[in-house]
Amino acid sequence: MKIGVLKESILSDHRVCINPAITKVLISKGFECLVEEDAGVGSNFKNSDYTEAGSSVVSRESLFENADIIIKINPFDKADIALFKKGQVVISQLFHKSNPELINEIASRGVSAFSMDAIPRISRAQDMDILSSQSNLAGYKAVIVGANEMTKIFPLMMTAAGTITPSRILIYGVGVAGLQAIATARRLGAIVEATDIRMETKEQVESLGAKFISVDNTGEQSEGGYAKEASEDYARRQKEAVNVSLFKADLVITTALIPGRKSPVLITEEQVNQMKNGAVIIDLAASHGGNCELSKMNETVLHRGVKIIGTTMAPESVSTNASDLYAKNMLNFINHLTKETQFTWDLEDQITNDTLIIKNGEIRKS
Amino acid sequence: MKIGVLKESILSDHRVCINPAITKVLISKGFECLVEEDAGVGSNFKNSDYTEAGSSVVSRESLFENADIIIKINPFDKADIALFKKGQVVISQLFHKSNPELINEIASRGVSAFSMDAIPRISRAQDMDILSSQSNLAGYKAVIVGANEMTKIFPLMMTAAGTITPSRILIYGVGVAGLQAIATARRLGAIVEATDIRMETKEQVESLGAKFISVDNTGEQSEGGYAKEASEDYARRQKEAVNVSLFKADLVITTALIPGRKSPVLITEEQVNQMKNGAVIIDLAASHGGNCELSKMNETVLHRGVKIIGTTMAPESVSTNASDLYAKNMLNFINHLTKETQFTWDLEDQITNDTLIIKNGEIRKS
Amino acid sequence: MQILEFLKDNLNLIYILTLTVFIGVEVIKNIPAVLHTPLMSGANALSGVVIVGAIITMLEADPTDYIALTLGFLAVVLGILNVVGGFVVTDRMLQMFKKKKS
Amino acid sequence: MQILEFLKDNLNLIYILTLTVFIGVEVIKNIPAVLHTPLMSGANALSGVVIVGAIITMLEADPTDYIALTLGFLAVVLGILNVVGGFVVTDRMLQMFKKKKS
Amino acid sequence: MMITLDIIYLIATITFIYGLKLLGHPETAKKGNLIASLGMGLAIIGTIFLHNLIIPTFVYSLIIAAIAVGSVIGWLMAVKVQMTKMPELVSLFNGFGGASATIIGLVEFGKNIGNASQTATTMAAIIIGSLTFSGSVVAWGKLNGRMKSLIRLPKYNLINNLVILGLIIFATYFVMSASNSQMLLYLLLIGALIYGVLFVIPIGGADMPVVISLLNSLTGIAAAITGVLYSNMVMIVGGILVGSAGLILTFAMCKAMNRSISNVVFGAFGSSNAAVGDGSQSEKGDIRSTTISDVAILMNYSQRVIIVPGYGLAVAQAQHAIHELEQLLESRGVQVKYAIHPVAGRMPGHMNVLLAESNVSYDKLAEMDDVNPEFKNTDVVFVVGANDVVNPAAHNDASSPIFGMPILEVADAKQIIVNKRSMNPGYAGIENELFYNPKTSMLFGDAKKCIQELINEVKNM
Amino acid sequence: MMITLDIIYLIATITFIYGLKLLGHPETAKKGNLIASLGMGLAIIGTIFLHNLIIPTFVYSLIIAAIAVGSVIGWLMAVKVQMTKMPELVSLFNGFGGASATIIGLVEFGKNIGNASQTATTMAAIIIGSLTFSGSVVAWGKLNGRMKSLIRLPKYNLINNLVILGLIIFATYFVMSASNSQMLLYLLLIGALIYGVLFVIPIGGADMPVVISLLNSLTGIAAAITGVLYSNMVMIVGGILVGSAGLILTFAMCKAMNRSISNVVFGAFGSSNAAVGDGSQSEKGDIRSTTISDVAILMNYSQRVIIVPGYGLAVAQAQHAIHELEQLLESRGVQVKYAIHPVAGRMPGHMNVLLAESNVSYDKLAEMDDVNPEFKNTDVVFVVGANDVVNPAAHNDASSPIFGMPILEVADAKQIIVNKRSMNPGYAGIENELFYNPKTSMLFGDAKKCIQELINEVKNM
Ligand SMILES: NC(=O)c1ccc[n+]([C@@H]2O[C@H](COP(=O)([O-])OP(=O)(O)OC[C@H]3O[C@@H](n4cnc5c(N)ncnc54)[C@H](OP(=O)(O)O)[C@@H]3O)[C@@H](O)[C@H]2O)c1
Ligand SMILES: NC(=O)c1ccc[n+]([C@@H]2O[C@H](COP(=O)([O-])OP(=O)(O)OC[C@H]3O[C@@H](n4cnc5c(N)ncnc54)[C@H](OP(=O)(O)O)[C@@H]3O)[C@@H](O)[C@H]2O)c1
Ligand SMILES: NC(=O)c1ccc[n+]([C@@H]2O[C@H](COP(=O)([O-])OP(=O)(O)OC[C@H]3O[C@@H](n4cnc5c(N)ncnc54)[C@H](O)[C@@H]3O)[C@@H](O)[C@H]2O)c1
Ligand SMILES: NC(=O)c1ccc[n+]([C@@H]2O[C@H](COP(=O)([O-])OP(=O)(O)OC[C@H]3O[C@@H](n4cnc5c(N)ncnc54)[C@H](O)[C@@H]3O)[C@@H](O)[C@H]2O)c1
Repeated sequence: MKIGVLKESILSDHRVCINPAITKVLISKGFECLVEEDAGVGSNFKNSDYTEAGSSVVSRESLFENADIIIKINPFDKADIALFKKGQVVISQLFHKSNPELINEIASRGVSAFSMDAIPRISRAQDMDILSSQSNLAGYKAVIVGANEMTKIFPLMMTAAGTITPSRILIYGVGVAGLQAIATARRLGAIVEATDIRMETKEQVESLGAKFISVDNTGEQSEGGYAKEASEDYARRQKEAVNVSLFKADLVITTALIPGRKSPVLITEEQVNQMKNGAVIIDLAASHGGNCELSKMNETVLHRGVKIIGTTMAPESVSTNASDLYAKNMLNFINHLTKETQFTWDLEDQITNDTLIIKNGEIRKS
Repeated sequence: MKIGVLKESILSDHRVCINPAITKVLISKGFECLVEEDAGVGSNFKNSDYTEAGSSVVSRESLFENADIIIKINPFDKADIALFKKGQVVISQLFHKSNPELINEIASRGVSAFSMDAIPRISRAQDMDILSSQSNLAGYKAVIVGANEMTKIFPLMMTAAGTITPSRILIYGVGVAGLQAIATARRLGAIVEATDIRMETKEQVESLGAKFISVDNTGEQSEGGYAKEASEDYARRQKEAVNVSLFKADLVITTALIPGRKSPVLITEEQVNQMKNGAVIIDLAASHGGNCELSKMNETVLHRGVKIIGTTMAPESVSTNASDLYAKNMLNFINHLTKETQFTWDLEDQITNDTLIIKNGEIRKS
Repeated sequence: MQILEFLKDNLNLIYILTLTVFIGVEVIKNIPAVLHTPLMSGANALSGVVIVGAIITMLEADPTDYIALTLGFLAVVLGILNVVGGFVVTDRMLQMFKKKKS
Repeated sequence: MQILEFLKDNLNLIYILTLTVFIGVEVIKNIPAVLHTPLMSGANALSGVVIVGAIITMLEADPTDYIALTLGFLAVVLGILNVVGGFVVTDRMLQMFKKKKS
Repeated sequence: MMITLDIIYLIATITFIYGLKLLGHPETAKKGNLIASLGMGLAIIGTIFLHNLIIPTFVYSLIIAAIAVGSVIGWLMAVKVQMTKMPELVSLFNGFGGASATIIGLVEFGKNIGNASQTATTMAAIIIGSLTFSGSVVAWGKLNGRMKSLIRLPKYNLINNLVILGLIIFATYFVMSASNSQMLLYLLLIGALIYGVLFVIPIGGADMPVVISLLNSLTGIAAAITGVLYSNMVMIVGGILVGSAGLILTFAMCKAMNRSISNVVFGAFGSSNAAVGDGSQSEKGDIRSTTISDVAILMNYSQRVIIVPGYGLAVAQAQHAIHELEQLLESRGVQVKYAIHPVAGRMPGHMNVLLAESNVSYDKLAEMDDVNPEFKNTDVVFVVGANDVVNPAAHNDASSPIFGMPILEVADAKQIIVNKRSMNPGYAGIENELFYNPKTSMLFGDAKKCIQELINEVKNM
Repeated sequence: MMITLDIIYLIATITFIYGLKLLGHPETAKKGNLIASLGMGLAIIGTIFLHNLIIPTFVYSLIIAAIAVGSVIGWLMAVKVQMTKMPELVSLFNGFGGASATIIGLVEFGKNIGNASQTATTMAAIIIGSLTFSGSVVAWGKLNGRMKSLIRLPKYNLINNLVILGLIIFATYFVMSASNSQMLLYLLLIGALIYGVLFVIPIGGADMPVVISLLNSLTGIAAAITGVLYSNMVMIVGGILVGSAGLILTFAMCKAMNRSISNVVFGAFGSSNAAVGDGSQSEKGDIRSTTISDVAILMNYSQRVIIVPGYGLAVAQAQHAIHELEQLLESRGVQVKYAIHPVAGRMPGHMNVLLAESNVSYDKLAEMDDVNPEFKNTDVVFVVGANDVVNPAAHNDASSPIFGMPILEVADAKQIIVNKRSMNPGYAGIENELFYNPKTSMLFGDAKKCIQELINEVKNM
């Protein structure tokens, strides 16, 4: 079986879905690896690193021509799909629930498609869970970006030239990204507060030494560890509880997502108006509509002295590590799907079943 | 006495030499404050903040017309000097030793000029010491910038998708900036090593939990806490001792300065060639010629996969805090020079004597 | 009254008892739990001090009183069993507190 | 030999002495240094137990032996001084270990 | 030369006291045992040779023979016994001591008829000695499984109290009547033997150590009483010493087992296991809970310790404490490392962040795959606030939500200590069989508190 | 009813032992003192009223009068004395006890002529009692300054040893000769008195507490000897108890003062100050060095403690330890905060970085200007590894390199504890007068080690 590693086509995404070290593992298992030219450059992997690991570095055309399995991080774009050949297996994030068109197009090419974002959050799938591995880095990087954008430093410092008060950081949504953001901001010495609709996160926040802002959440539910959409009443209570902190915050990081839905609006324009001059908001939910009303994906909006940065670019920019982890997830996933380089198509298995969106051109999930 | 607060003319410098809080103190002491329009914007101080504190926000022309004392952070530029009036007192960093032309020009305007960078490093002057207060922030910010530029994260993380090894940071020169850089990088979880020509810094480095790379420095001397120029022999020994770490480093921060001299070249092109693909060098000595042969002031040079960032912009970008500290230093300095708003011209005093470069058009130091 | 008399006659003994109880208590309290068993075992060996009485019984027995001698013999055997066995077992238990060499 | 005789006659006493010394040692060792002075003071008060002897001297003195009575009187006064003064001073020293209220 | 013997007895007494004292510290315990045994040897030899009676050689031979026989047998038994069977052997030896006291009492009885106080003393020696004997034998039988662990007559408490009351009344009457009836004497003996049996049979196997300690204390008292018979100081002081020390030890053992003292005194032993754990014990096996000092000694005398941190360590914010413990153990020559499971905690790298905060060296953190083969050479694994990541259900139980997740194979280690607050499950919400593993002991309590106490305990060693 | 008295004595003896035991812990010390005093009261009352002699009323009245007079005087003296003068008062009281024993010996002497062992006992009481008396009075005089602190005859050691030897030989001869000479008796008395004086005068004031403790131990022995005279158990046991406890205490005090025991035994006291500090002491005043347990008790019983961290804390990497200490003290109800000097350490914010690492709450960090007025309400300032930032030379000494630098005004606090490794200067390279301040005590040692030991000590209280 030949695995084709595509270069990401989104310019701001510097990752690559397989790193040289993992190609080596795959090759030792009997796969062949075809890597698109310069696929690893953004992650500081040279073409020579791949060839030294035993892969062939090939042109895009030759890759689509020869590969049995084609892999990528971001959803395939039109140009990719056009080159698919019947019978190929393609793997990437497909976001099938919100992208029916894309799914139809891929299906029409007669390929089988697995979606990495559909991997269920069960214990044995933890090592394939790209959401966790990438969100984690996003949490870290969001803090670094915030620290870089701010005109203040994080820690308290009592110096001969006066005392610098510590920055106050507020984090909305304490999933994987939120937790890592808390940990990183705490390390740098900021005063960190966080809030989440799921009350079980209180203990987790405190286990990282930060303060949890409790919002009475009677009536709200969660589902398999994920939050469901919050009621309007909850949103109002949340604002009341959090505003004091929000208006004092120097940096706000929002990570609140609801799987398969538009992300909830947690910070309205009216709230932004009352924030500190010079405050920064990093909205990691921007790609799903944003947790801040004013945020725009991949843009920095300046509103009345507040900088609002809409991004998911966080993990993409720590591309070396992000690619390493993604590659390991991908390896584990491929290992799970195959036996001696052949796909097993074991649809009894929850992971296979959940992720196999298209089988030989037939759409299984939508 | 009217103090005129100029806006910095260098675009990348977002600081201002007096913040609203300090103008308030000055006013309570009997001074009047004239602040140039939008002087504080880069540090997130609004004009209204100044007026609320009791200052007048005025145009540039009116400032030069009315102020008795004119203050600024960076050396006055030609446009400023042209507007000086005889008898005014002007205060900024003048770097008189390396800028004889500038001094002549200023002197020709018949003003008195104090230079902030000439404040002696004695205990009672610590609260006016802008070098310390700004270098400190530079050390912090250099790490943040480095973390932002890198494609790796700092800390060790053992995750389901594999282990991320910690980044290795190497710091040249352990003055104020170097120490704060060590502290900040350590907080973020990196493995930090540092070296300095002054052996007493070993204990200081270790007091921050980092590793000191000792270079046999027999024959080298320091002078009043500052390093003197190193011999060629030392440079060779230093390379030998440090290269192992340099070639493994993910981030290198150089801060080695010798007062009044071109900064020593510590990293040659040949050494850069052997560094890791994706490594980042932040050269805080760039404005004095740079510790890395390849660095260019205010530019990012990409050399064989290594990013070399030449900058002093570090403190300027955490402008709120930098301005706060600078303002406090300035306040303490003005307090020291004056009694009931009048200059005392006490030339017996070491601080006054060292900093008064021009008295009524007469050059005292060069 | 008899008891009071007895007390009076044995005043020294009573002081000795009191002081010994104090020492016993003072010496044992605050010992770590892992030592409970070895200590119990050591104390057990010490309670074999009854052997001294057994020997005296034999020494004082009429050499022709075979019953007394037999009983005394038995008492000595049992007593010394308690003593020797007790100390040796204790010693073995305490092996585990030897610092292992790597 | 006389000494051995003496020992034999006073065997109980010797046991009592031995045991008491053990207790004295056991009770005092490992006390914090700040308690040294109060403890010294407390022990000093206890050494005033000699008062008991002084009282006995007076009780046993011939009521007409004025010298003995006078000496006894002095001994009692000195002894009780030691006792009362000792305990009260100790108590005052120990005031400083009362937890201050805020 | 009786005075020499007195001096010898004095010395022996001192060795007893000093030896017992040394026995109370792990470092000096062996020495204490040795010193006490030397004192004992001195007392025995002195007793045999230093007296002013005229003794026929054959009596001497008999005595020496008795001592030789007993010593050899005792030594052999003690040396041959397996480590795990030691407590029952101690019980047996203790019984022998009691029997010895009984026999002495029987022999002396005849000599003292008419002297009320002597008779009373003899009687006390017989009663206490024989009940100790029978009780100890029963305890021994229970521990080595020769006897069913728990036999309870209806109203056994009441019966027992009546029996002992009867015995005392009977003995008092005996003394008062100044009788010399051998028959009555043997009746008393039999009564005491029966009481000893009745006293021990209702008590569960787990409580046996407490019972043995109590019986041991009684043997000491029996020895002291016998000593009074001969005005023999070493017996009196030695016996009382064992009596008081044994009683305090009994209380200490109760406390360590979380049993109240009244439980013991009023015969309400036997309510078998400590009140920890939920109802499912019977299926899964027993939970062994352990104490701070046990864990401290275990760790201090280990060569290799691996710490497995989990989410609970973060909740307890015990990162600084665990680092201190690690350093302390290292300073004692113990090799310590941390085994980091990839999903320990609640976010990727949670343990790394946590331990970095307290400056744990990166070199001490081992990844799961590297450390798993090392467990089998590990003396102690200390699992702190971790649960799912060491749950063997991930291998064994296909129906469990964590099935298929790789885990840290701590069960390979020689001993496992698990510190958590309760038997509550972790994130996955499932039970953990590891806790029922015979090699596992549970240290219940908040991680920070427990670790800090551990540090203190280790420091005092 | 003498038996009742015996029981009372037994009870009193027990209260002595138990009281002394309780005196060994800060929490129970007061109670221990009370219990022992109750026992003593009981013994005194019992002695007066429970005997079978026929005593004329006027003797009773005399006894009661003596007790009343002595009690009132003793009580007044004890209540009136200033805190700082207590040790000398203790010495005086102790001397009275010795005098009392001497007098008893003198009175008893006449009654026992011819009985060698009684005479020997009496003699011992007189010698020990009187040397204790004279020695204690000298110690008292020295401590309250009535006597020059240090008087040394040439070869005083030799002379002293000769005198005591002479006394012993003289006393032995006396006993052997069965003489009844009052003159010789008074000669002995005077000799012993002189020896007491000779023994104490060469010893320096700083060592007086050790001497008092030693003399105290001797008074106990004198009491015990007197007890032997009357076969009085409470005196014997009580006296020996004080004798042995006092001796151990003497050793403990030597150890706490870093003096070897042989120093004490062989009369080589007096080499005045401990060997800490450089030559400049005489000019600057004395350095008082203190111990871990003193500091622990001081802090534990304070209300407000301020910690002043400096560069040394960073060098020692003691940030985790200091945080633990802070939390521990807070848990004991002590208010703790940190005073952060703006240039403490070697970089701006050094202390902030350091303390943040161990998670010290930001609320606990006080800036210099805010905290300076608070020092005067502070019980203890704990200066850890800081030097220049608390150096009053910044105010006082215009020639010093730090002149004009603002400092933390720790000298306003009630007590100052400075922890550093030596008398070495800090960054500025200058001496620090604060260390010679009478309110300052130095705790020498590595900060981490010291703080960890402090934590242990506080925990045990
Ligand atoms: N790492 C990740 O990215 C991630 C993310 C989400 C979920 N998870 C899941 O989280 C679990 C992690 O496993 P784990 O073993 O670390 O944790 P765990 O299975 O959740 O167990 C933690 C244990 O710590 C104990 N505990 C809590 N507070 C304590 C305290 N103060 N002192 C002492 N013990 C305390 C609890 O027992 P008591 O209540 O009895 O004390 C609990 O059983 C896995 O199931 C993993 O799949 C991991
Ligand atoms: N903050 C800044 O930006 C900065 C920068 C440069 C210079 N400075 C200067 O540095 C000084 C700072 O004052 P400071 O009071 O913090 O420090 P310091 O005056 O340098 O005193 C530190 C003291 O800590 C003790 N010490 C060192 N290691 C120790 C250990 N392991 N355990 C216990 N004690 C230890 C040393 O005494 P022993 O050797 O006797 O133990 C030393 O006297 C000021 O003079 C300041 O002007 C500050
Ligand atoms: N057991 C496993 O295998 C495993 C693996 C990884 C993650 N997880 C768990 O899954 C959960 C989800 O993690 P994630 O990072 O994917 O979450 P996510 O990205 O889906 O959401 C981020 C956070 O936003 C919160 N949120 C949603 N709506 C909100 C609102 N209106 N207000 C405030 N907060 C809101 C959510 O509760 C969630 O905590 C976490 O608890 C994580 O620990 C489990
Ligand atoms: N007491 C005070 O008032 C006070 C105040 C501030 C700073 N200081 C001290 O002043 C000293 C200088 O601090 P700074 O930040 O201004 O230093 P700097 O900016 O002048 O130099 C930075 C560092 O580079 C080092 N360096 C120079 N040449 C080198 C070479 N060839 N190789 C390696 N390292 C080299 C220097 O030793 C110095 O440590 C520090 O020790 C600082 O603690 C004292």
